Amino acid sequence: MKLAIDSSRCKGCNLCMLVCPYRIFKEGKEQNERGIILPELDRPERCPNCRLQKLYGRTLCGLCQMICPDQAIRWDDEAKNERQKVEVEF
Amino acid sequence: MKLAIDSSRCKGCNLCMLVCPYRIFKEGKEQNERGIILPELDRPERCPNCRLQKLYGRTLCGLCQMICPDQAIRWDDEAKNERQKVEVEF
Amino acid sequence: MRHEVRFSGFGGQGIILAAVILGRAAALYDGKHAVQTQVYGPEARGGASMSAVIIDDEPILYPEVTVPDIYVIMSQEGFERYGAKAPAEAVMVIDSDMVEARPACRFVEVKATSEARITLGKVIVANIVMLGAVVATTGVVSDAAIEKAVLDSVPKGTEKLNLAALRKGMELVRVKKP
Amino acid sequence: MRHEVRFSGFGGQGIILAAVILGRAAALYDGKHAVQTQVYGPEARGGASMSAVIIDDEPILYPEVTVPDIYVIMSQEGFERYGAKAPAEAVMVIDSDMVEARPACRFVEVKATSEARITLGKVIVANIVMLGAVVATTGVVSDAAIEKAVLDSVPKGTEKLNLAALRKGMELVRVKKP
Amino acid sequence: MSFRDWYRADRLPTIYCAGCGNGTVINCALHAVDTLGWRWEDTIFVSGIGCSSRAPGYIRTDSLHTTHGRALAFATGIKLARPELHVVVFTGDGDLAAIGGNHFIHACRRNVDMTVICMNNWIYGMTGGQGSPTTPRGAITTTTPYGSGEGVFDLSALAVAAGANHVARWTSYHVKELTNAIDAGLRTPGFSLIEVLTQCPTAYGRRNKLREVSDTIEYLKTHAILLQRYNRLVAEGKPVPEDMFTVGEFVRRNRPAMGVPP
Amino acid sequence: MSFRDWYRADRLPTIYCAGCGNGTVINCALHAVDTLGWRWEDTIFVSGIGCSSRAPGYIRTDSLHTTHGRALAFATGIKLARPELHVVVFTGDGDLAAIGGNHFIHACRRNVDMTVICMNNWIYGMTGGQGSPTTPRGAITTTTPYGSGEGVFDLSALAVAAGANHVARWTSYHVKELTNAIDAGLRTPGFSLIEVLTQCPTAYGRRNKLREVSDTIEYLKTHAILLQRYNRLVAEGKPVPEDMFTVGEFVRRNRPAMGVPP
Amino acid sequence: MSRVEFMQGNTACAEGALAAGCGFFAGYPITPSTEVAEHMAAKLPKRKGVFVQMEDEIASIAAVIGASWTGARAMTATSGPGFSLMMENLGYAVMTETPCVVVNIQRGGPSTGQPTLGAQGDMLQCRFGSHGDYSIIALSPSSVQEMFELTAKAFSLSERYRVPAFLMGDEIIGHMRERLTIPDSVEVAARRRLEPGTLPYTAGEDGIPGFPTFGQGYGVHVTGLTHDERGYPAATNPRLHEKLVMRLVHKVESARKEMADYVVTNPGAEQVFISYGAPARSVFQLLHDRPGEEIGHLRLRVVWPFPEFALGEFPDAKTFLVPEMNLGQVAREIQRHTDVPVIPVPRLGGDLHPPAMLAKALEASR
Amino acid sequence: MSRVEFMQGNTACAEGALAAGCGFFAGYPITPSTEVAEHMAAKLPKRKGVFVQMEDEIASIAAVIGASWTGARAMTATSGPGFSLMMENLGYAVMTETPCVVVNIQRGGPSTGQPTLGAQGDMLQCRFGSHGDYSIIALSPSSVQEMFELTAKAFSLSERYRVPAFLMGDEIIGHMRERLTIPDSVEVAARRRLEPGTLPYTAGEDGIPGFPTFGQGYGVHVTGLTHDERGYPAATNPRLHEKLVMRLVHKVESARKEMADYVVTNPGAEQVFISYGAPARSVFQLLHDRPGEEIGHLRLRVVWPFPEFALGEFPDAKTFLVPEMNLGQVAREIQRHTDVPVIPVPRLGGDLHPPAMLAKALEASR
Ligand SMILES: Cc1ncc(C[n+]2csc(CCOP(=O)(O)OP(=O)(O)O)c2C)c(N)n1
Ligand SMILES: Cc1ncc(C[n+]2csc(CCOP(=O)(O)OP(=O)(O)O)c2C)c(N)n1
Ligand code: SF4
Ligand code: SF4
Ligand code: SF4
Ligand code: SF4
Ligand code: SF4
Ligand code: SF4
Ligand SMILES: [Mg+2]
Ligand SMILES: [Mg+2]
Repeated sequence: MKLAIDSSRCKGCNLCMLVCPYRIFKEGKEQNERGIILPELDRPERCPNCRLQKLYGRTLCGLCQMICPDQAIRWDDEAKNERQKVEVEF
Repeated sequence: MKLAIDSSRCKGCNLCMLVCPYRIFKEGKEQNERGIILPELDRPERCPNCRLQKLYGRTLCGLCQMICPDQAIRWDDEAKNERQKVEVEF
Repeated sequence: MRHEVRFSGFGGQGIILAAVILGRAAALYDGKHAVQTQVYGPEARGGASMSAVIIDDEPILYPEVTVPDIYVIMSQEGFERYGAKAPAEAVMVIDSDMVEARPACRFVEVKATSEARITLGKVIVANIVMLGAVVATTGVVSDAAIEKAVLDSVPKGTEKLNLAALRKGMELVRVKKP
Repeated sequence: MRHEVRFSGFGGQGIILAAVILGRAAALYDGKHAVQTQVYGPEARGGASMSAVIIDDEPILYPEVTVPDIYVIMSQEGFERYGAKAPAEAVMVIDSDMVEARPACRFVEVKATSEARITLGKVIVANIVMLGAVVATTGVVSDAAIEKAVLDSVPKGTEKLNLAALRKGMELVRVKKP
Repeated sequence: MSFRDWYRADRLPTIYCAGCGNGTVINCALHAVDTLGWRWEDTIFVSGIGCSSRAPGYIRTDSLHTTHGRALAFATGIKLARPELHVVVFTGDGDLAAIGGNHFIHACRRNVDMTVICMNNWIYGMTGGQGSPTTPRGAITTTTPYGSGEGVFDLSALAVAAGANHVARWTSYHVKELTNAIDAGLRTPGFSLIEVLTQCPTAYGRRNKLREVSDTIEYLKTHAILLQRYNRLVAEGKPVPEDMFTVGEFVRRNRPAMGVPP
Repeated sequence: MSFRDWYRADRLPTIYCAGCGNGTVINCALHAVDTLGWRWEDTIFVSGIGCSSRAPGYIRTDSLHTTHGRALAFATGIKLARPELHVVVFTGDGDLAAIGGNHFIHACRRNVDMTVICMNNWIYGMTGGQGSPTTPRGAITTTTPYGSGEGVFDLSALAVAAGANHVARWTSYHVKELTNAIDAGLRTPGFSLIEVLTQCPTAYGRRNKLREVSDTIEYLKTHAILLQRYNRLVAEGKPVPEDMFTVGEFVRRNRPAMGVPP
Repeated sequence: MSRVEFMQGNTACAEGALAAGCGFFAGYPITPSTEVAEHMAAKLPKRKGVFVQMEDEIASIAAVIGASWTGARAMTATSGPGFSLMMENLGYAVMTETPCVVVNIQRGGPSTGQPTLGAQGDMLQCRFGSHGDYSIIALSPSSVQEMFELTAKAFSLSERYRVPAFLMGDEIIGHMRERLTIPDSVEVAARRRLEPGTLPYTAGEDGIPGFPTFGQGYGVHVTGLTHDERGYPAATNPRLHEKLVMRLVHKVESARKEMADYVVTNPGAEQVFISYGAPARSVFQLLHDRPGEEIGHLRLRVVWPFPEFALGEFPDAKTFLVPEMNLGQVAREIQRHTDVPVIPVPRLGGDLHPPAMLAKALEASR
Repeated sequence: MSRVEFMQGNTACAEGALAAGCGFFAGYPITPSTEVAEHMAAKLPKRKGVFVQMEDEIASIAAVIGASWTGARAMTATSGPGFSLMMENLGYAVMTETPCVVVNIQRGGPSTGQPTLGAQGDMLQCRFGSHGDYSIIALSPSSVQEMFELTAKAFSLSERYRVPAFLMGDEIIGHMRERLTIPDSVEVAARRRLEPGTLPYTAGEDGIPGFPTFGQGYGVHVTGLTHDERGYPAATNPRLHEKLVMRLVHKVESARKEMADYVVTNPGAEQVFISYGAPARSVFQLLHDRPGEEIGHLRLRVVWPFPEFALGEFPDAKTFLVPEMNLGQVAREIQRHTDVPVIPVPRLGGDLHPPAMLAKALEASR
């Protein structure tokens, strides 16, 4: 699964940044056409939900998605053959 | 002082009867012109307020007056020379 | 023929029930038209209570009482407020236990309260005694109609008592009529 | 001569304050008539913000903007909603840091946001930079009037900064004008 | 001056039914006001609509008989506009807690300096006996012909939770305690509620096996349990009969209040 | 199905300001409803007027966006008329406790079977930042430019006093706990209030030194004290910092309720 | 078989509602309407209906609207002060097109006024008492029988047109007892259901959209904000608002003929009384007492939308006399539609116009 | 010396109130009126006045009435939904003859409608929105300057006639900024005090009793029930009720001339616009743009009581065109008073009538 921010919904509040235990969200730099600065993703494949959601059949952690007040965070199915580089940090 | 029931106000509820420690109020018998049966007074001079209000300069007991929901109970000044027969019960 | 019947007394005497029963008798059992009205208001609590019934063979258009021709009076205050000015042509049925005054018009005295208390054992049926009396006096509804109306208006279990009261009222008047 | 000035951008850029200051300058310090209006509504929160000022030598009768002749645009969305249809005769002052598009009419580009952030150290005065630019471009109010209006509209302690921003805006345009 | 001098003699007797507790409560309130030495010229009685709310009309002070449920909002205006006036509100369970519930909790929250005396007779008396928010479960009223099935407000508990500075409950039987509680309310800066359980023989008693006035008085006498005693029983783990109600002073505190005279 | 499927995708993004906590609360509510297995066809969301009250408009179920303060009265009609429907109300501190206070306490008293989620942001957000009954003392709002001087409602305490079966408080920061609390509310027959302290950066934060969204989140995180811990501290006579607020479950009981499906 | 009763107007009203299938009543007691609620409290539980006494009138009408969205035929009853409190939510019912019946047993106003006496002082309030422009339906009964019939009819109209219908009674008719015939069954129009696939606020030619009952999978959003055909808020689009409000008004006003319900007596008359509610009884009496004279009478059973074409039933009219228990509220409306002099015959205080008073007005107008 | 400001209409309204000596404001926020309250919240405490935000609009008007009885000049401000909620207590103010000013910055209705856009949909509501028969005063400003002036005038009229006075503004004027000149002082009529020895509800020839301010030893009882001259309830006496209501209505209606405040342009015209509030601005523009044509304009600053005699200022009128931001509410009233065709020019949706729209109506009416 792949973590994604829906740029048509995100309002740049950075609440996701505040809650992610893996610090996957970083303050963004670029303003989009609506004047909004989206957070950037730092190696989202570290997110346990990206890695293990399919395996466990349910959302893991999910804090960012739950707190995101604009329903802008989702996990997309990845293209079949896409490789995942997983670096687990301790 | 003389205990009196104002017949233009009394509605015959008998609450005075319920509270007087000296049982000075008795159930009445006669209906008045408004169809109301006033309680009767049984030796009202036994009421401490009748006897001692002037002496103490304030209302004594006064329960009947306070509970009377129709402001029908009052103490009148007695005619100067009127005699009082006081029988204190224990 | 339009009859306007005015009932009055004090709260608790069942003035309104009496009026409703009379109206019911006329409207449901005598095939007449009837309108019953009454005075509402906080004032009605302690003081005088009043209710009126209009009975007519034709439909009743204007439903307010104008000049009653029949009065049923159960208290002195009721008399003063609602009966004192009764016109000479009217007839008044008076509970003589409760009312001191007497009107200028024709009147019938009925000791309804004491009859109810003593003979019937329940003071609350004094109103039904009066009802019997007024029907017997005026024939404003039929005896059969008023009986039926009483029966289906009073609480279950009290039918007998009320019927007795009604008949007592009728009897008291008929006895008087020579 | 009636001028209709339309300001637009997104919430937080001070669009409305800029319009109020312009109206104030005209009405209080240039002896002209002015009406300022703005778009309200929950929609204004995230999205485009709009305010308009009408300035006239004569009393302003009809107070709604019909065809603006001056546009002040501070965001792309603002351009799309409120500036895209600007008529050919109009003039538009654009914050080129924020707006990609360009209109069909005459326009002046001002890097108001970056000037405010970098040169003046406070991005929030970008609106005042734009105000300076629009006054310099159109002369719709006098320089003296706009200065006074800025001074009595901004929070105490920020007068200098805002005046600097205003002048910066004027300067940026005047430099451009050959 | 006696409390009797606070009445408008020309309006007595009241419209109340024989044996209605409202008159007793007014006596107690006027007694408390009188002995405190308040001047009638500076005292304003306010009420909504209901039998209980007719009370101010029988009192010779300036008085405002307002709309149903709104007395506290009107009173707030009076008190904030002229804090030097004393403001006392008479209200009923319907007026205060049904339609007026919002003004009730907000006046408590603001802690507006006034004394509110609620004649809680568990019924809408004036309109002939419909259920109220304090009608006990199972009670028969004209709108609960099969017995009331709704929850019941504890008005005093609500006032405490909403922020009032002083809250007490007594009954129309406890005339001395009631008078003292009102006195405490009048003296406490901020909002004071004195809830008075009161008999309504006509609209409530009649339908609920309390036909005689004395039946309700007996009930009030025998079912009231002093708060302190109740708490002791609870603390000791002893049983408290289900149908008892607490009386006494529930709170007396000193939160910041509005409309307190300078 | 995921909670995201309960949204009306065609209405997103919401009108809410960036960083507004309302969206988070809706996520949690929909998550609870979804995991409980409720069907959207049987679930009705109701609200009054306010930013918070816009929530139902973003949810694909049948929904009733009513008048300011009246949501609970409308919801009562729905629930009593068709108890088999699930009824959830979104409301704000102003909607529920200012203009709507009376319906609030009466819905608690009746214990109508519904779940009420109140986004308490201490302010009227929708109208641009006026004081509300939960605005803290001293806070600056457009109607309290010199700092609020009124008392403050404890909404949860009020609900308990008024008779609700289930009352809990959390914050928009505590998403898991909040979701669980809503779940408990949905499961409890009778009235359930879940009070959620929520950031309003635009109308409240901006004026009260909580300019950044993260400031309020930080505040919510550091000032919440679990009820059990608070009670322990109090019992042990230990001091509790003045500006802490309790979170957790305040009551869960089984009083008779109205509108419970047969 | 029909039942015959000797019944109070208010009770007859409740019976009319029950006969019309009313399954939900929410109310708050107020004189002189309380008997309506009390009768519903006694009867509804026995028919698996719901009676609830709310905390006030605002909540009562709110609960009624909520219940209506579940498909219930829902009603409340009140009098002046309570009616005033309902104004905001009545506007909500109009905007959301919620069928509901509101009974107002009018008493003497303004304010607390005369709680126990009759009036017709709220006729313009029911038409204009909520903010904004809108139209509603109002019926006025002149007898106990009509309390029954017109209450049932109010349901029919409200369900059909999706607009609040008011039974504008008065204390006189509400409190009097007369003979009432209760038929076995009463026909009531049902609200039309929303066709699947149609947007919830897309209306056909008659301007009335189908009804998407809650709990049936429509997933409809209902709001008092200006909304588009999906029901979504769209409160800053001027032309959409205009279109919506025009439709709401038009669907009622364009059906004036369909809804019209009046009784014409002596169409050839030059002097014509126009009445509704209790004062009709005084007019009846006058006409009865003067059989020789040709006096016209237009009696409105539906007052709003006002059937202005009914004035045309009296082509020879030289004066319209309008006895009302108010200061001439419907007379104002009549004045808008005719050049014939309109003479209000107001009566305040709680008692009916005595027939003699009408006779005097008649003479004076000659 | 007078002050000149560039100010919003709503703020100007608050300034007008302050200039008129308003010392008490109770309100509840609602778009688009909130700025009135917010300005009062900032200003009143500095002048030892009282600002209080109440729990709702019902409480707001209640507190205003309470404060007024202590002698304060008291005001509230609201918009449609809040105005609807005030209806019951406004009737109470009428019945008890309590001076008070209510500002309604009208927005699009019905119901929640268009909270941020202008309308004039509450003009009949302010006249008829409470139960029972009564009369009130309503003023409508067409500029920021008039927001100031007419608010002050509303106090003057309300104090003098002891009846609620409504400032019926609209979002357009309320939210626009224009130049405002604030004079040093404003003259406001004071309520006449009750003469000692007179009964509190005994009125002189003008029908207005003296005012017995609370806390001054009058010992007055004030009730919304029908009351006698002592102020005591007397709710079952029909003729007393009649007399009371007639006096309440008469004291306002008989002063129509005294209160009238309108502006006449081109009295010789055959085509005459009648306007009030924001649409007057469109009429101004039209007249300005067509200097050659003689187009009449009657602009009402006081709308209620309606100055029907003002129609006579246009003796040659052949049509009255009435542009309103509603479906023709005041046009209804005009229709009652003239045989000249009255053409409503309604505009819904929140934006003003474009002058071209008026021009079209003008052509069409020729
Ligand atoms: C707005 C409004 N709704 C309803 C009423 C009718 N009404 C008058 S008094 C009353 C209830 C009073 O109950 P309570 O306050 O308990 O007073 P009580 O008569 O029992 O003393 C009601 C519902 C009214 N006057 N106004
Ligand atoms: C009767 C009425 N009064 C006032 C308003 C204006 N109004 C809309 S939302 C609101 C306050 C909302 O506050 P809250 O419930 O806390 O919601 P928030 O916006 O903070 O989420 C007010 C006063 C209204 N719509 N209706
Ligand atoms: S929480 Fe959501 S809206 Fe906020 S920045 Fe992150 S993705 Fe964007
Ligand atoms: S699911 Fe948890 S770990 Fe993964 S990105 Fe979101 S917050 Fe971080
Ligand atoms: S308490 Fe008063 S009213 Fe009752 S019987 Fe005694 S004297 Fe009469
Ligand atoms: S004052 Fe006391 S003792 Fe005397 S009569 Fe009254 S109750 Fe009895
Ligand atoms: S109805 Fe009840 S409360 Fe009202 S006066 Fe009678 S006894 Fe008292
Ligand atoms: S104003 Fe406050 S509550 Fe409303 S959307 Fe913005 S942040 Fe949220
Ligand atoms: Mg009560
Ligand atoms: Mg809020």
